Amino acid sequence: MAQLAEELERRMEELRAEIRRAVIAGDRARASELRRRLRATDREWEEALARLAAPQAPGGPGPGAGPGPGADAGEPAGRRGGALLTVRERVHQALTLLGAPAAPRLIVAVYEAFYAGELPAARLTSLRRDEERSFRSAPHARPYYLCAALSADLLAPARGLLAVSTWPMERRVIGPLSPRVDYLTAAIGVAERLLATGQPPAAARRLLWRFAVNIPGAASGPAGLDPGQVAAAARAELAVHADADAAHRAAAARRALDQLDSAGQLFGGGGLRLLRGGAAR
Amino acid sequence: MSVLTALARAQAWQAGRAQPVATVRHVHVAPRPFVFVPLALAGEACAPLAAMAGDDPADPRLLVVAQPRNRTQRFAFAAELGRELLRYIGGFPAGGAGEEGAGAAADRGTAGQGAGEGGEGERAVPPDAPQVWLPNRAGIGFTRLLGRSTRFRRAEGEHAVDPVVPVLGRWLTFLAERSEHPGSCLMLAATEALALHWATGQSPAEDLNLASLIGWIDPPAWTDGREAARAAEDPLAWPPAGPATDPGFDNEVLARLIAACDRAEAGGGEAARAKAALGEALAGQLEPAWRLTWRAIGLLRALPEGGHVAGRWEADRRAFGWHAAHLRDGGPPQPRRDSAVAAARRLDSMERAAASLAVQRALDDPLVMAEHRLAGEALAGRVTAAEPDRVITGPSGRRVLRPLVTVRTHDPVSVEPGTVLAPPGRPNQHARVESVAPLGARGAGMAGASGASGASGASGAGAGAAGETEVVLELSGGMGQRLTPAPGSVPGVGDWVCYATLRDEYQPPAGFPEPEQTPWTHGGPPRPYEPTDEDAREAWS
Amino acid sequence: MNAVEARLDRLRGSAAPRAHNARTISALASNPGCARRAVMDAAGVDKQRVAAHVGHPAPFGQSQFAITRGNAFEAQVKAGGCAQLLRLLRERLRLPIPEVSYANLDDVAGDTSNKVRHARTRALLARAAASGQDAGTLFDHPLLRLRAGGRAVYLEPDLIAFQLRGRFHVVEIKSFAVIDGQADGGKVAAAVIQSAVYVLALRDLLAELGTGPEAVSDEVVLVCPKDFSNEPTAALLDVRKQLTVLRRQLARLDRIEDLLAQIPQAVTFDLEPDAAGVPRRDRRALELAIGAVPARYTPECLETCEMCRFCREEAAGSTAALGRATRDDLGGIDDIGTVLELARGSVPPADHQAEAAAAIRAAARMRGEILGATG
Amino acid sequence: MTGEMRAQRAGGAGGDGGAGRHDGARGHGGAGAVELARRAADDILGALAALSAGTPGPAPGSAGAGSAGAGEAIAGRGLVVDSPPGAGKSTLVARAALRLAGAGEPVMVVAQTNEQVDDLAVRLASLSPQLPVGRLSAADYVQTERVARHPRVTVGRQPADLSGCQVIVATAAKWASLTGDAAWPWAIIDEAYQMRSDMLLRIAGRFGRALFVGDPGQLDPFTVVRTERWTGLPWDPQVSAVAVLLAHNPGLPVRQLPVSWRLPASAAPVVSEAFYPFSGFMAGTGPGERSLSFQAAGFGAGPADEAIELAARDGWALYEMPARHAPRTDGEAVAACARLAERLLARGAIAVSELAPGGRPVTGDRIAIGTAHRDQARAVRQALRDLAAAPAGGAAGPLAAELGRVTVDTANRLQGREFDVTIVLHPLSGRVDADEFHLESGRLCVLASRHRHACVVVARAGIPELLDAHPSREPVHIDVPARFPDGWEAHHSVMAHLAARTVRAW
Repeated sequence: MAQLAEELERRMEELRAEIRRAVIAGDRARASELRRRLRATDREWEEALARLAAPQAPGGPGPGAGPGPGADAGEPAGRRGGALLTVRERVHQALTLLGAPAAPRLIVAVYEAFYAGELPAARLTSLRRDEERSFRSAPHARPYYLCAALSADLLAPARGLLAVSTWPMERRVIGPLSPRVDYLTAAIGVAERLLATGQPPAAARRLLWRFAVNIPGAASGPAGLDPGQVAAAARAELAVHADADAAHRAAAARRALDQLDSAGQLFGGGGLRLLRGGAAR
Repeated sequence: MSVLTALARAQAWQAGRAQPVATVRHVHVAPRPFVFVPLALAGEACAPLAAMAGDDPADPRLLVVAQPRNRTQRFAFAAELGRELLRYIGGFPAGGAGEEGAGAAADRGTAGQGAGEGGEGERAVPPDAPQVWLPNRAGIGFTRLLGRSTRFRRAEGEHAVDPVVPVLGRWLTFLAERSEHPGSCLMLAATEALALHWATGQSPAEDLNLASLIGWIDPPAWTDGREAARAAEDPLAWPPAGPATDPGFDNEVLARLIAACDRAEAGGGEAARAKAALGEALAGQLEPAWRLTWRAIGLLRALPEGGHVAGRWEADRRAFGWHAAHLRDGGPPQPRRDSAVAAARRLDSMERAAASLAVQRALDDPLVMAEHRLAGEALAGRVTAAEPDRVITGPSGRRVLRPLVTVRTHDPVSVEPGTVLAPPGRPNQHARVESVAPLGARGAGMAGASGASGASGASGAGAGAAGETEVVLELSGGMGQRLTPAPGSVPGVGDWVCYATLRDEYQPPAGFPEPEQTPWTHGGPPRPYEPTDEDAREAWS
Repeated sequence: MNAVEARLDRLRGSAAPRAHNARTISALASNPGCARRAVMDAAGVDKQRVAAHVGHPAPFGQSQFAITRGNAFEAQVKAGGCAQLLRLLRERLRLPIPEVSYANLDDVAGDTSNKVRHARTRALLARAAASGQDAGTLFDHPLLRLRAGGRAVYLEPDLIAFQLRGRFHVVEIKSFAVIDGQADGGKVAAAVIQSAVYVLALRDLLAELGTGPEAVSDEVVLVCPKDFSNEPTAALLDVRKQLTVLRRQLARLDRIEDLLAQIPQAVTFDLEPDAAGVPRRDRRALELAIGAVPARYTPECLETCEMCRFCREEAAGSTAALGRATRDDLGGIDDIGTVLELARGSVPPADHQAEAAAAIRAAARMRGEILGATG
Repeated sequence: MTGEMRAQRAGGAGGDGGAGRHDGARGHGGAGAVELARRAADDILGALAALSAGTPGPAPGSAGAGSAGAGEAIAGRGLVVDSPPGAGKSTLVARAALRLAGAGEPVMVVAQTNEQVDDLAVRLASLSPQLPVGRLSAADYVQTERVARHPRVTVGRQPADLSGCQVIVATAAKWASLTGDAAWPWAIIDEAYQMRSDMLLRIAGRFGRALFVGDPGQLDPFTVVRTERWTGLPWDPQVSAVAVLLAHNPGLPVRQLPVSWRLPASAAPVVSEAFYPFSGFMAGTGPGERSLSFQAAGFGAGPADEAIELAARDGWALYEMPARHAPRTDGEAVAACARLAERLLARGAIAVSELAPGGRPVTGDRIAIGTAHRDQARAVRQALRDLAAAPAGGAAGPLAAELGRVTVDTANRLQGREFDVTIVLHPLSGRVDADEFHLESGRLCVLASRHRHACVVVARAGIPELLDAHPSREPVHIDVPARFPDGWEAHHSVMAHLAARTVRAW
């Protein structure tokens, strides 16, 4: 049995070398064929090892396996999460703190900074699609959905942003100034949460610092980071953009409410159709 | 480059083997050098991935960073490397007043040998110094960056690191900086040291590949340099000698193994197995370069040492002593960039070293001197007439010994009457050119080419006077005090002699203002560099 | 389709054309004297596959670590409405505080086709150039178009910033580090020439809209990680020199028919793939076809051109293969064999070789004299 | 320095800013030029006087006030004057020195070579016979005749030897080697673009204020040490004195001399366009104000005669030989250079100009042959000697003597010199490929701007193609201003002008 495993290991080594040569030669077809064979060999090898180690149960997930098909977004959080929250609940918590549409990266950072739990970024990639599927099969069955932010001009889903369905439409559309406005809003959210926390975790302070450096007058040095000052500075800049942004968003929100059905309002209209339609009008 | 080296390349191509461009070794090769072969993670400024290091070819120390983006693991790597390097450096007593070994300043517990007395002002030159080899210049660049990213760290405070880390940084910085100094041999790149002595049948760009360079210089018995050099370009057979890894290795092997280490870490199990697999793969990438670097050292060691090499090594030993003392005395780390005065001083010192190196190499090595002969700045030939006892009345009215020597040479002579030449190896003698007379057909020499009769004399060497020149020289100095020359101080008829415009004269350092006197044209006096907390906790991500 | 295009299509054969991009256009300047490269690029030939089929693939490849790092850094700089970039532009270039407007041109309502993205880019930039008021500040991944060798090439800069002193600035985000104010000169040079391509394309686009070239700055903003951190830093780089080089090389590219006229009509680089996409072209025939277009090999090609290994093999035995300096020192004599014959004096030099021969003979004599004596 | 300041400077040096641009200054000639030049010179001298009279600078020697920030104070410490070829730079240096010395301010004058020092000392002494001029020299300096001739020039080893001199001239190296803390309120630094930053560092402590004069189009200083260690630093010791000065004092005024008195109307626009694209200058004389003619006809006129005749008519000629890769000392090209000089002398060229309205023979000492490399110059000198030994025309004696007086040298050593006719062995002639050295714009600029009447360029065919094929892969560095003009572009520009003025030698 051990011999077989060794044999398989040698075979995998050879396959990898062949793949490297195929890649150098620009032979994509051959490379992918070889990769397929490598994966198969890899599985055989895993099995051989498993048989070798038969007495004990295999520890940990097998190599190469990502979150399995069973890794549903509704699955409870891992051991270290403490509070048994689902992924969607954790995302909702983070978004609520931020108070504005945000990218998965920021959502993860906020959650891990404030809630001392884990939020694997990979889980967020399919979240919006799952939510949309759930909404379409049973509309409004849940108290909230994690939905898209919509681009103000075309009312199409804005790339890579998540929002909460219970937010007013104005908050969920993204005009040209909105990315900055939302950034400042998020900074305020983080700063205020820090102010409200007696002993803020170091990760949360680091998160605020990352905001602060990008806001004029928000910070003088990592040692002298003052959440109150950050919030004030963010508000000061926000005042510059707020009116124009609000006007833009309000107009777009009205259009969205007029033109889109309830699913469209949450997950975006067929943008191009709209674009063409608009051009035809 | 010159016609000479170019011709050697052409000959190497045809012979299928590198050709010598030096007859002696121009670099110092330590009896016990330290070899450092680093690998870095692609895409990062300075993320160590793995290294082989040590002073025993049979027993390299393998260092591996399982997750190269992890700061803690990086510093662990630096600490481990630091201990290895400081153990080595600690073996060299660094002079000074009954001091411990140089590395001892940092490496507690390494007791070096005492090194004589040495006063406060006059520091004794250390009897020996460490010598670190990397496979190539890019390796030295990585060393410099590794030094830069570690030397400002501190052993205490918020971002404390192992105390050995900043010391490592300062040594690496010292060595990498010194490697820019012309003629210094404290830190060498194997490719450059080899290329100084051999010309291959490929381009200098291809010579940057150590495996292929050694393929030309010392091909395996069953093949020739051309084949060996080509074979050396296959990254599967000969992984690149670092610090960059082969992208194919990264994509097909390394990524999977690092991921396995991560999972093992997270999952708690299998960690040892995953780390071992990663270490094995990286060792496979490093080992060929490790062996090649030692082979390069061996190839060079086999050459006889040039006459001035020891003198330059003494300057290196002195520099080593200074740096060791600076560390010992608690001096600050090297600043990020040179100040105006420091930069100008260093340039002056480098320019003087470069000029001296160029002359010394020519004086040590007839093949290097030949480059100067081809350029018309030196000439060599046979003495056809000599008047060793010639005495004339000098300008002051005194009778002086001024022998005349007539040299017949094939070299393209471009010195003009009145030029003063010097014979290599007789530092006190001067030879003033009295006359230059072409013999026979002109035009074979490059400098004299008028295009008129260049095609004559194709019959090759030997025949007659075609292209020969007769030069009459008047000698002075270096012949003793009397009006007859000391025996052997004037060449006789039939002797083979060489005279050159080069002279290895000591140039005193130029005077520069003190840094606090930096003038307004150069930004005024700089704030003296003081290491800050900011420096110490600089991100390394 | 005009005659030139038809000819180029024949040269390429059945494969889909590989479009020029900023990198290949920049590469025009890296060996502009090479007809082989000019023709193959103009025809959109996949040089790597051709080189591989004749047994000389170039050892190029990118590590996934480098790619990941590059993408992550760009994403980080642009995150939060380009929060980090805004800071740099404000600090280094005095971008006014109200200028934060951001448009993502990666797609248009999910449509990622070049045509739609370009149209959208054009519309937004036209509005910016025309009004100045409410005109937009940051254009993320705009899609520009440049005519190169008679074909339209789509180009995607990392970002274009407007309202920096009233002009458009090309912003290029690279993940190589700037350490204590210094970066790798080769990498900066590559970034600068690539940015110059974008400047040209942007000026073309604005010219179509009736806006003069001065609306686009000839300084570009290069954003890189600072020291060993992930923190970005910005530098302004003057691209005027690169613009003149590119303009000349693009003008030469437009005269590709002059090169085509010198190639036999039958020449094609078609790999003749079978139904499964496996190339079936006779290897020798393909070698002959490649050989029909003259190359100008120098060892520097090993860094930049997919055909390098083939050309090097072809150039074996020539002084060019030994490097520029060597060939220069040998008086421009092309063939190593000739050099050595001249060195031995076994053949009389041709008239034009007399001086080179004299120098080579002198060198050979000295080497013989010295190495003969010392062994 | 902030990025903003640096950005502005980079812009100012190029197309964006346009400060100091003399758009109207292209073209040539006549009273307008005289007036323009006079105004520029007066303006500069006036600015100096104002600086002198203004807030007293910090005491020389104490570098304390150097700490930046006080832009005004620093702006008051100096002035840079860019001078295109033959624009009266030496005259300006002399006038400025006398003006300052006349106002009671002792001046140290810094030149780069002993020859330049002698030139300046003699010029100063001639301009103002009542002013004692000091010349500091090293121990091994042998006094030249022209210096010895001037009773008002005193030679000394140390400033103490020259205590009566308000103006002291010496090489930068000599100034740098002085000990003690002698200091001067003013310095005038000549050929400042050819002086290296580290040399300025050595002498800058000796003066309070300074006038920097030089030609930005000529060759940059160089070093044998190849390192990027200081690249991008404002005090990089390898850059020119002016570069380091302006990097630290961006507010310092930079003026231009707008008129070349050397270059003829045929040459000024070409040189201005190719090498001074952003400042520009004009010729002091108009078309037709100078002429070159021959006393003897060219019997059986060969291409060499055709070339010199074309150059005499037009100011330029390209003597083009068949394309071929050749070693540096290309025998045919070398012979052609010598042959052209011989034909000029044999034909008895006469130069008519504002300096010699009645005409003056172009003797051997009025002709220069310029090359890129020393071995080329040696080869040309040998070819001239061969011709002198057996001149083609047979008329030995005087012609042989004149051939011996022709100056043959490299661009580096021709800097600052002036001739009636120059013959230039093109740096790219016969080359397989161009490289940094041969493309350097300063080299071509020096070679193409030494003449008062005509310039004949000798080259093998194929240079435009060589330039087209030249790869562009020089490294680019952050915080290093791009060098303008670009050599590649300048070469293209000059070749484009010569294309229509080509005489084929075959």
